[in-house]
Amino acid sequence: MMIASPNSFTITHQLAEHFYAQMLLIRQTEQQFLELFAQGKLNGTVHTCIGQESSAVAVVNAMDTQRDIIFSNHRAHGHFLAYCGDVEGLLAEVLGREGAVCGGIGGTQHLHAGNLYTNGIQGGIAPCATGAALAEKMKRSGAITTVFLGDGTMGQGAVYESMNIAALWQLPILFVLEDNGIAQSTPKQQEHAGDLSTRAQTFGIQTFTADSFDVLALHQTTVAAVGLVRQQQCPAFLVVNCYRLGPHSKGDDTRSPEELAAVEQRDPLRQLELQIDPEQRQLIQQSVQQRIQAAVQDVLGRPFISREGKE
Amino acid sequence: MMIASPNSFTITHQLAEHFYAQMLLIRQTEQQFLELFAQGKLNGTVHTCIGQESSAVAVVNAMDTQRDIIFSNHRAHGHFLAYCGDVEGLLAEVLGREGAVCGGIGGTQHLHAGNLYTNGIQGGIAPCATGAALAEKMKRSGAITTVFLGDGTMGQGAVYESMNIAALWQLPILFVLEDNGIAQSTPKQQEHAGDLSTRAQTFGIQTFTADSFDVLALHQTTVAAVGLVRQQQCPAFLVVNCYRLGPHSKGDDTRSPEELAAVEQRDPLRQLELQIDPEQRQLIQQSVQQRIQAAVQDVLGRPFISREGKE
Amino acid sequence: MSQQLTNLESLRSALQSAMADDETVVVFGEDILDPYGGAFKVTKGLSTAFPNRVFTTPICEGAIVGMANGLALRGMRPVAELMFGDFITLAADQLINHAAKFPAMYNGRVTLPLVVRTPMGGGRGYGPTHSQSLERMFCGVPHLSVVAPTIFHDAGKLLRAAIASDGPVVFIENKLLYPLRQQLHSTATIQHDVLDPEAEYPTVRLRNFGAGDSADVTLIANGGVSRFLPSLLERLADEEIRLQAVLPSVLSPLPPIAPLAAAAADSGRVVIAEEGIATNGWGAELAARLYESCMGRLACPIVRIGAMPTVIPAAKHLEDEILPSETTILNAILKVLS
Amino acid sequence: MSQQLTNLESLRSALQSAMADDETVVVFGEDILDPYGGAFKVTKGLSTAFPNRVFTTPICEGAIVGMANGLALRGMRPVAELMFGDFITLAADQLINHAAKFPAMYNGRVTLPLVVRTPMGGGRGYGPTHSQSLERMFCGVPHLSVVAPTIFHDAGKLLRAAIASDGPVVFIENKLLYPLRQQLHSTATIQHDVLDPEAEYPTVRLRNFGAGDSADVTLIANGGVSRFLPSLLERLADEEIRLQAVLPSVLSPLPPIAPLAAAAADSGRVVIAEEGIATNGWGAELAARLYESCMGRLACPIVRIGAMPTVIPAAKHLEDEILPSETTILNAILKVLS
Ligand SMILES: Cc1ncc(C[n+]2csc(CCOP(=O)(O)OP(=O)(O)O)c2C)c(N)n1
Ligand SMILES: Cc1ncc(C[n+]2csc(CCOP(=O)(O)OP(=O)(O)O)c2C)c(N)n1
Ligand SMILES: [Mg+2]
Ligand SMILES: [Mg+2]
Repeated sequence: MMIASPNSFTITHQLAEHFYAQMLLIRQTEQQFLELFAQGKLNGTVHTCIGQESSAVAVVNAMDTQRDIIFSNHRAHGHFLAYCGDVEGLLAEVLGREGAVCGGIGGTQHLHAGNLYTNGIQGGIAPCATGAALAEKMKRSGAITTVFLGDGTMGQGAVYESMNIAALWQLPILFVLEDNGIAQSTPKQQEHAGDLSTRAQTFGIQTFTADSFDVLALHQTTVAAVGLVRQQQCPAFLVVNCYRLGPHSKGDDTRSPEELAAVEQRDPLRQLELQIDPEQRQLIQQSVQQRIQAAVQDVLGRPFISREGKE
Repeated sequence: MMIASPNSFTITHQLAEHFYAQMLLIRQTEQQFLELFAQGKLNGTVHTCIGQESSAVAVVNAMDTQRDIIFSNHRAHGHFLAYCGDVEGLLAEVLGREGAVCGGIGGTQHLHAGNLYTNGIQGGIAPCATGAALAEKMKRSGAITTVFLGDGTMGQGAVYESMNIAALWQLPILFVLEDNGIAQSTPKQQEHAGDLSTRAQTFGIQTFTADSFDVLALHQTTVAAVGLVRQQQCPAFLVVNCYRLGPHSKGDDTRSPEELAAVEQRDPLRQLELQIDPEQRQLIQQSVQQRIQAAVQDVLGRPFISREGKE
Repeated sequence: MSQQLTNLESLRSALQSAMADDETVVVFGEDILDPYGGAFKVTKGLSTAFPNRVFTTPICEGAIVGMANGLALRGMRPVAELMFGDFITLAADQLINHAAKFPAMYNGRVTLPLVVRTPMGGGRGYGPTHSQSLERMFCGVPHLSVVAPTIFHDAGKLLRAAIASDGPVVFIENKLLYPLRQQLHSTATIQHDVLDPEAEYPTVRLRNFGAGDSADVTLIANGGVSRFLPSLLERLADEEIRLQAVLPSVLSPLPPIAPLAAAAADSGRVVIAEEGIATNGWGAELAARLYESCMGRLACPIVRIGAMPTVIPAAKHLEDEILPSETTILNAILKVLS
Repeated sequence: MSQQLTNLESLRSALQSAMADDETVVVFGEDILDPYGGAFKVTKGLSTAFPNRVFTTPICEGAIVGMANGLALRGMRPVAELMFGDFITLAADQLINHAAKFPAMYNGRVTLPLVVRTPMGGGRGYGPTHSQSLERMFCGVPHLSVVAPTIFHDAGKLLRAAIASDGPVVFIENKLLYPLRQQLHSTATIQHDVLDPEAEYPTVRLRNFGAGDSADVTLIANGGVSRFLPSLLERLADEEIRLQAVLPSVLSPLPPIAPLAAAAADSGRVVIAEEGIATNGWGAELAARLYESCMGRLACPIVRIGAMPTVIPAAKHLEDEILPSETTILNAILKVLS
């Protein structure tokens, strides 16, 4: 919508900067996670979306974050930060400190803020999101629901059960497939027969595809998809071709150096950087860096969260 | 294969009679079940395939019953009888008498004989059949696996998980969709978005469609599908449009009289009857009737099966 | 006293009134639209009365409960029906890793008012995959309740309580109880009272003897096996055996143990009966807790009665041998008395 | 004595040898191909050694076990890996309504030699959906076995036994045991013996005292909590508390109760420990059976130890409060002694 407005040039410009700031925030927050992990300050696991930030930013910014709903998965930091920007709450969550968005219970894979819900069971969120879309349709809230799925997750039957229902009942839900071509260690070709971007066709669900390399174009495609879902009160399927620059979680990358070098070339953040006025860019970089440093310092200074008062 | 042989006319003729005999056997056996049920001699439930016998007969006769494998569901009497013809074993099973194929434990929905396996959980047999197909491929037995699914069952995610794997690994499995347009009480349009016959396309699985009204044509289509599966060692999807003339199980039909009258017009058995020489027809009818009457008498005379010796 | 409702009527009218009272209540399931009204007819009439809030679904038990989870997260009060309790295995992930997880793992910042209703139990010759009592799988799952009426409970009231609850509830309906009339009052022989009338899911006590006496035997039972009790209580009264039957309506988490333990200790002889398999069943936890609480006050080991640990045969006469009956419970009672 | 293998090495070499010995053994799971070799690396090396019999699957736990069922029905011996035990909920239907049903409902005319291996347990900060011990859901399912090695069992041998078995087995591997060395022999302090050396899935007994004496306390435990035992046995030996630990390797069906009851009665004081939630857990059935068998021979109630009945938090320090530890077991031991 913004894109199509009269001053589209300036606005595109502003949008690019806005996106850049968000993507950088996500990137650097996740890099902090990896660092904190290396320092032994963070336990468990983190699945970073390094390289895929543009998908989070393009999609979430096409939504109406005041009312719309997001379901996401194990790789949700980007969606979370694009949605609410709460770096401190997220940091506190993964570090188990006071102020954690889910009291340190959920941790990286089980996040909740506002209308955003994530879970660590691949595929299980698809029917939940479908139900949420039905709820909003029944309430006539005008809200739509977006659910983020990975290419590997398209192996789960729950996804097809959900698509069938969403199409049958014409529910306002956007299925977003973040297709990074890999699931943990397994390339897409070893997980799937046929072309994933055709998976929604049999249900009569309209499909949009775009590449995360160009965040602005992706955003534009998403705006169209979201518009369809909201106006027609029907499902849509958005396939985002994207690139996982880092390991699945931590240090478990078995891809060849050549493969890694190839995906490295597809970093949407570096690509977007080129489009931002250098002065602006530096300002943004400084501000993001300060924000994150302050957040880390703040959160690391907080006491560990306690279970007191919990049953 | 038979169809394409030199004396195709006579052989088609013989085939028609053979099919007619099998279809009639299935029809009358199931009618016996309903009668025995009405007489209170049969407990529980029976799902008859009355009107759909041609699907069982056409498909099973296209298989190599010496080695091929069948998985089926709640509506399996037709598949069972076309496969092994064991009227007595089946009768004994549903009546709980000595000689029951599954010791009276399985009952109508849980049958096993030779390489045929049925279960009463909709969708659950799809991955089992996929595994069986893999087993035979690994053993290089040349056997293919056929799995019968209903239109309603296409709502289950397990079906899509299975199709994906079958196509990914190129397994010799024929998914047969017996599309009678209804699931228990619910018409297909209230269960499914889009066109069911396109459901396998996204996996790159070749799809065949035919109507059960013409058993010979359906058989021919199945022979082609089976040939593909066996020769190419790959999955195929066969959509059989068919008509459930009776209730879902017993007396639970809520379809309108008009609807019932319309499906009544699509009885493949009556249709086939017209193609059989009247004299031959009478001979077949008599022999089937005698067979079933003798079987019923035999089985009703047997003692109830006992649990002795079972843990 | 007016004629009591059947279990089925009670449940059906509870759904009706719940939908009438609260427009966030939505109902889902396979084949539940009129005129069919569901395989067991509990939802009959609902779709006519509330056409926009009753949904017949495709056959996909996982997604049925998953959708209900999404609705519940977004402020609705979904009531999902699984046609047969045996199919709850297909919804296990949505119940355990979603419904029971969301509120707790989001640190209490969401509620999840979900009811999954489903008929369990055998006795109808439906065979191995349509006759089980699988509620035991969900007993002990934290943040999930398992509720099961007996014929001595107001089933509809329990269902209303489940719908009003802010957490997920698996609501077990025994198939053979549907047509039976609820017995909510005392009769000439049977004293009916409620141990904890204020509880969300109360525990009923039945006695075939006067208030002053103490029991010879305590039977703790749930759900479907309650249908044997009217006859059993009468029969034992004739033989002057004082039986008290304690019937919790919530199977998990167990109701407070003290009143159950008091009842157990009162007689010192205890039988636990359920229709599901007793091994690792509902009664295993109950027995362990009773032993803990009644140390030294039990005259003999608790006898647990349930289905034999095998599949449930389709043939009726074989099925009868596998499932608990009035006779197996009676024999257990006689055993603890001897 | 040669250095013992780690649990992981033992399991891995068992898979290797099972595949080498029997070409009907096939292995499935997510991400199990080399060089990755599976999330927990148990299958590492297998796909290199047996490229045609090791399959990496799409993400679809239901179909993984379903396929395995089909393979097993057709004469293969599938070993399926579920990446995390928490995902076994997605395979519940295939395990309960298919694997455990086929042989019995077909009246014994098919076998179903299936093994589903999966790592359970917490302690790694993986959070609510990657840390549970859900084996309790499958305990008591007829015709299904649940097997779980401790560090005092030869894990690989147990796995070979499971693979050799003609019925379905859920094989539980505790994540924290993987890197630990198996302790299959006695040490200066710890007497290690096997109660039933001939059993398919034997029960180990550990004692921190000499053969002539009887125990002060009997601890019956399984799987992951076994890692606390070396230290606990030593510590109690120092305090001159005679502890005997009895460790079944088959959780369901329970091994014969007599030897366990004898051990329990020997000390009269019993603690049961498991990593899963104790309520309705493995220990509930075990406790109920022990009470039945040891009527009048227990000095005090059995104490059951397990995870607290809530979700398992991601934050390590919170997780530590929820899961059983050496301290909670020690405290339980001290409690039954007091
Ligand atoms: C039901 C389930 N199975 C397996 C896993 C383990 N797992 C976590 S992420 C992942 C790969 C997911 O791949 P994809 O969907 O492509 O998402 P990506 O990681 O590439 O973002 C797997 C197998 C899980 N979390 N849930
Ligand atoms: C998992 C599961 N859900 C529901 C049922 C109950 N049920 C039995 S048959 C049936 C309808 C099946 O319809 P369809 O697949 O079209 O087969 P048809 O009965 O028409 O042959 C239903 C809902 C079941 N047996 N299993
Ligand atoms: Mg991926
Ligand atoms: Mg149908």
